[in-house]
Amino acid sequence: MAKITLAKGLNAGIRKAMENDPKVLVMGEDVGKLGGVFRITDGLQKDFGEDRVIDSPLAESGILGTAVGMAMRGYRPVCEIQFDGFVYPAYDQIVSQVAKIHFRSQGKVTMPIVVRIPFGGGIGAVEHHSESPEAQFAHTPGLKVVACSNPVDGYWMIQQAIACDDPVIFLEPKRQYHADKAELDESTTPQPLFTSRVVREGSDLTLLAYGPMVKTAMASAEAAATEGKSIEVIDLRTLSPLDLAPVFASVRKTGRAVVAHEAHVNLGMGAEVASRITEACFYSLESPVLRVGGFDTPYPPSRIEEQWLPDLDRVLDAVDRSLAF
Amino acid sequence: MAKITLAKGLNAGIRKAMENDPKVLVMGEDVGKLGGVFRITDGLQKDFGEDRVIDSPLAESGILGTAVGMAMRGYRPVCEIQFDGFVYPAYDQIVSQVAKIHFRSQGKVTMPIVVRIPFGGGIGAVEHHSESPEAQFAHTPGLKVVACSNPVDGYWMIQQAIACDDPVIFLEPKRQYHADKAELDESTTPQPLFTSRVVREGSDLTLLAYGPMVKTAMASAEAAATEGKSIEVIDLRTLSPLDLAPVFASVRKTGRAVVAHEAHVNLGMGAEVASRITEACFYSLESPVLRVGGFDTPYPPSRIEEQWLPDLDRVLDAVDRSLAF
Amino acid sequence: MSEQSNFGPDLGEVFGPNHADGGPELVQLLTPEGERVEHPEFSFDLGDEAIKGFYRDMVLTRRIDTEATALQRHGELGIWAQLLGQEAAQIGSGRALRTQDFVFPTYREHGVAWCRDIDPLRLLGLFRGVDQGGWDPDDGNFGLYTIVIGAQTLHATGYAMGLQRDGVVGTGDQDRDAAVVAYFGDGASSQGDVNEAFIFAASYNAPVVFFCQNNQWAISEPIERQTRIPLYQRALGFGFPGVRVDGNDVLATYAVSQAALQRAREGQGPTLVEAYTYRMGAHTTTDDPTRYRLSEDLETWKLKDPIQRVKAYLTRNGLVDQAFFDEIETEAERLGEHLREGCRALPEPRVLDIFDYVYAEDTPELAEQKAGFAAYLDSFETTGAH
Amino acid sequence: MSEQSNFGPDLGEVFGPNHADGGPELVQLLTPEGERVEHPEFSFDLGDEAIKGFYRDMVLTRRIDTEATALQRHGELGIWAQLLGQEAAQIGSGRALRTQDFVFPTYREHGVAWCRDIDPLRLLGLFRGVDQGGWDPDDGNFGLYTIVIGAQTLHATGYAMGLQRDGVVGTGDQDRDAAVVAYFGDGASSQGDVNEAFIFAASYNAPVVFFCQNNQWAISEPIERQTRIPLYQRALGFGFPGVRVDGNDVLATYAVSQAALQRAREGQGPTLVEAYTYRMGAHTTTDDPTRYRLSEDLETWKLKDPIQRVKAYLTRNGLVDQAFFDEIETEAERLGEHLREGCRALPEPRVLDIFDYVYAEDTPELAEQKAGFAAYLDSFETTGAH
Ligand SMILES: Cc1ncc(C[n+]2csc(CCOP(=O)(O)OP(=O)(O)O)c2C)c(N)n1
Ligand SMILES: Cc1ncc(C[n+]2csc(CCOP(=O)(O)OP(=O)(O)O)c2C)c(N)n1
Ligand SMILES: [Mg+2]
Ligand SMILES: [Mg+2]
Repeated sequence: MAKITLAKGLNAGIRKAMENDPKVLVMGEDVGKLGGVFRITDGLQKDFGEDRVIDSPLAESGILGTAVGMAMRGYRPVCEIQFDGFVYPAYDQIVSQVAKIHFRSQGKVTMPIVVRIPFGGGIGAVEHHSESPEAQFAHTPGLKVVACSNPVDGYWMIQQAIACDDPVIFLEPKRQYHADKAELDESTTPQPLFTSRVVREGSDLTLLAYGPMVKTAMASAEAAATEGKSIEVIDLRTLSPLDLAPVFASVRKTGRAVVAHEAHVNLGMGAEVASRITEACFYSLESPVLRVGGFDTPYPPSRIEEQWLPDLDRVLDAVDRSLAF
Repeated sequence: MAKITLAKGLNAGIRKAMENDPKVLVMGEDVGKLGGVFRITDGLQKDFGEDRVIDSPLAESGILGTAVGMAMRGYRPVCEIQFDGFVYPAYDQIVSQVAKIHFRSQGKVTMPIVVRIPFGGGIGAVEHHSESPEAQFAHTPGLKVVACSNPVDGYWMIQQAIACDDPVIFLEPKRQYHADKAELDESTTPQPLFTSRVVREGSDLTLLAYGPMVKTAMASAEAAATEGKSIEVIDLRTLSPLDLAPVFASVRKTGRAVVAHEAHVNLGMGAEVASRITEACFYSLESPVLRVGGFDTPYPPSRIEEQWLPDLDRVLDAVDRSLAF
Repeated sequence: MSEQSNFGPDLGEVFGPNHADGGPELVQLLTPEGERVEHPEFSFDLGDEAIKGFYRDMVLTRRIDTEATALQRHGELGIWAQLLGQEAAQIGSGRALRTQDFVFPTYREHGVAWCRDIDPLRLLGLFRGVDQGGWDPDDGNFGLYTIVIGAQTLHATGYAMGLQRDGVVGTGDQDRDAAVVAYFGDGASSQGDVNEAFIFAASYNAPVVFFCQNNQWAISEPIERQTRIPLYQRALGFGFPGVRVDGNDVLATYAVSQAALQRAREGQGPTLVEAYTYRMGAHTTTDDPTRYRLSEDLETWKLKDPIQRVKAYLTRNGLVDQAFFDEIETEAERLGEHLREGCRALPEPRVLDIFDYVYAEDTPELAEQKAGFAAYLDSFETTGAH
Repeated sequence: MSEQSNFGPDLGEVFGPNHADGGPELVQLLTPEGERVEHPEFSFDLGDEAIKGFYRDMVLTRRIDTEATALQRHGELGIWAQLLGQEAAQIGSGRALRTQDFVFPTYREHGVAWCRDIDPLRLLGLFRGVDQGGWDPDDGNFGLYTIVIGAQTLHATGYAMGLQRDGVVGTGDQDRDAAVVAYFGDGASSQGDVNEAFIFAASYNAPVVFFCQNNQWAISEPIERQTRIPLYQRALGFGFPGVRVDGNDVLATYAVSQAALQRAREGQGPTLVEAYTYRMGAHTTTDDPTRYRLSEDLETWKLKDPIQRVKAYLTRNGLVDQAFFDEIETEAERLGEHLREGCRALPEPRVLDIFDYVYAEDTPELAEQKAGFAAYLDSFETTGAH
């Protein structure tokens, strides 16, 4: 069993998918010789050739638009968007074409496209390099949206996303790429892609997170434990569809919930999750579901990003407010 | 006092703004001689010339991108997007430029741009002509988002939006354009733009709507009244910022709320409104805030759009479920 | 204040006061009077039987169009995008296709659909509002109508890149080598997507023909708003050939399309074909062109009618007799009937079905939403609630 | 499996094995050896004093670049986008500007900023992460750095349309007539936005110069991925002139920019200028070019260094003495010091301030959010909570 980073897990997962299915292609800016600016596609062009690992002209709409045509021809394109903030030039192709062609054709045409997006902040970058665009995609029927939070999930989830016959927006917490390592046991059976997971059990409050915030959530739960508060942490993993049965079960047990994400709170995933929890667990709730997230300002200059991003203290503050409600 | 349609109200409002301020420009596809496919800019090019009412090449990113430059030069462009579904090619310019330039420049540069979008369904149109994209814009800090619901509001709100120094996404319920007429009394002082309004008082439940759904909400309240249910209806009018103080006051009184919109329920405005109501009025709520909206499918073929769209019955169903909770 | 802009070139000057002739660059093989002419680069290499077939195709295509327009007037269709005047551009290019070629249409390619053996009834579904494209793109290699202007040009380029990867380009096997055609309009040429499609196609030398029907109008905007030079020259900026063909001349359109497709199939890359034509009808049945264009223009273009010139050629040269025309007329009548009856009989969509079309792999969430809605609908039937 | 694509032209062939000379189209007025040459269309109409000034500009610009690079290495900047090798392209075009002209830069136009009298310290803010552009665009008519590739070309076009409406184009008044320059890279030329900017500019005949620094690379992708013909020819497809200038030749870049700007100011519309140059450094300080390009190329280009050739010209012709160079060196030292000291002293942003930058007209919602956050921050100071 090897210890791998998230970057390596994703790289190995894409490689596996390409080995298993000659129809899998990788497309994007600088994904070839350079292996992507984060090296997620490192070595793939060398081994699979320029026709399967395609450096594209600098045009995101072009990447997604040509991916649609390749998908219609039977290919399974895995498109890399270099940074979250650069997905917007491709937004039209994603929401009006990729998301709708299966529906438009009454199921005759499938769109097995994966859009890989390194997302979130905390890497000291300039503007447009730290966005969290997930809510906009989750609001779009026809797309599926997932976010991985650790190396092992990265390895399995990217393979499952590529195998999925629907378009998947695949969010990768970029600041975790080269951070923590984890043991990968390839002999285990991975959890299905569109499911959430309880990553820490607890009884006082349910803390929900995904992507980069899972680590923060775990640290918060640990810190709270030292104060005698027992927090259950759930990694949502799938944002569309949501898998909330485990969440409802948890909230019925704890009576309280906090949702955390880096995205702006206003109209963020937390709004949907909170609404559904409230609808499903109204009589179990002892306090309103609280949300912690990025403020409703554009992402700030990097010297203050750590203050802007929800951190352990802000999560704990919400936890305390919920418990004290 | 004249009786006007929404289309006429908007037309007159834009005309007024152009008369009052020579920096106001109109831009878009077919806004000139044709007066727009909905005739909202009818007659303006004839009276203000081709330099102030600009037929643009067929490129929405180009329209918004050039509007940014004109705004930097001191103009106040009013951009028409022909139909809701065609705003997406301009999405990048809107969310990464229009929304962020004031922030990027630490307030040195203002972006007084209005993006007029005929939105919503119910006109028997083909794909992409019946979308409700508001949540995506409301999720974007730096933008303001409003929706008018009647001719008189249309007249005043468009002028207020043009006068606003921030970018405003201005949503017009296209199926109301040529529907009901209303008296316009120009001598009245208009309500401020970024405020909601109680449009019918009631005591049993608070019903929230905006744009095309206000009419449905009013009809629902009337129907409910015949069954002895007293429903307070609030026209949200502003979606970002939200003006929820009147909503909270209402819910504290009624104890129940339903939010209705045509947009998909998942991650729609209803999610945010429900979450905030629950946070603010937790102990007043006798049932969870319920949401009625478009299903989480792409907009369907028009022969079934009336079944897909939330109508009086679906709203009343939610009202009943809330009251019976 | 003046209606004329103070800036920019006088666009009339750029194109000349009447540019209905398409200029000297125009490839023409059959004059409006029905006379065949030679062109140094392009020639029509099929016989008169083929021309008769084209004539039939064009007449029947026009019948589809007029029937659909009538159906819209009778409230059977919500809207219809007319092709009147563009029959030659569509039949000429459509008949140049081989079975293995693939087509990405806009919303107006009814004539190309005809060449791909799509039952015209299927085209009506979108405009009637019963579906959003009622055929399988893999039957007839004809993609669904695309409404977002220009989007399909990138799909076409991607599909062409797929053909390259499948090894069906430049093998020399005529039954195997394939190409893609992307149809788009003059207005569409301004969209970023179309220009990106040019860039990708050039960069990868993809086997795609960009077939632009320059019908002079994008709703109310004249071609001069989109370009100040002849549109076919756009290709020069991207490094592949562009050619302007008389889009009302079915022989020339066939010849030029055939050459461009052959280049693509052989692995020589993309070509831009500008079919110079005119939108004789309204943009759609909801449009009112009298608001923005002069009726004289229409009169000029009527003299260039794509069907009349073939008829003139056929009769003048004694290639057909009255029976030929009668037969086609009978066929057109049958087609009209087929459309009128078939349209009303098109199955209504069922609202519960649409939940099944969102994803290839169902989600529990949507299944629940569907079940909830089904129960809600049932409640009316059982209780007549509300 | 092979790394070479099976499709598409051999791009090496298209451009020749070594296209570092830019081809016959290249406008050059000063050779790499420092000899002045004539060009039939463009000439340098300033004297040697101006050339000395350019030399100084270029040396100081390079110093800004090397200082900033060093500051990044020392952890004072998060990242830096180097302009090494592009000094002549930037100074030549920057010095051709008049006060009233307006500039829309990318993120690499440090030399142009220099010409617009922007304190180079202000450029560091973005890269240090203390702001997102620390100058007022209306001081110096120099827009903020734009990171989304190509977006600013549309802004430039819109601004130019504003100039038309303000009546400051083509009046004949040299101090009044204004133009706009949009800077962008070779990679950017593939973005839809850039092509739409060409279309709008052509359609309205807007006074904008599209100034493309073709530095041969878009991060790891060579120019051949973006175009298969010389990039300046892109303009031909849109109906306005394109010209390729030796971007390492400050005299030629000045002359061509000046001519293009003058055309724009006079109301003759847009021009595309392709400054043919080379990115001698990495894409940014976080990039590692050894992964994707050969060091030989770099060596070839070093022989064409934009500063060396002016130095050669000045010394060979005895136009300057050692004092001239010494003085500039002293100035450069002072500039370096200014940057080193100033950078560390740049005021840190305050997180509560950003709430005030979101809107011109504050919202109660955001005011509440700010107040809540302020109270939260206060709670640490007062209670040291958590
Ligand atoms: C992105 C987008 N913007 C706007 C529209 C609305 N619209 C539909 S057709 C049309 C004009 C298209 O003109 P052209 O490309 O010349 O094609 P034609 O209709 O003449 O065949 C417009 C603006 C659209 N469908 N998509
Ligand atoms: C829309 C968008 N996509 C991707 C990026 C990431 N990116 C930053 S610079 C760059 C390459 C730009 O190349 P070029 O236009 O040639 O300019 P240069 O950096 O060489 O000056 C890329 C892909 C971006 N900034 N914006
Ligand atoms: Mg047209
Ligand atoms: Mg470059």
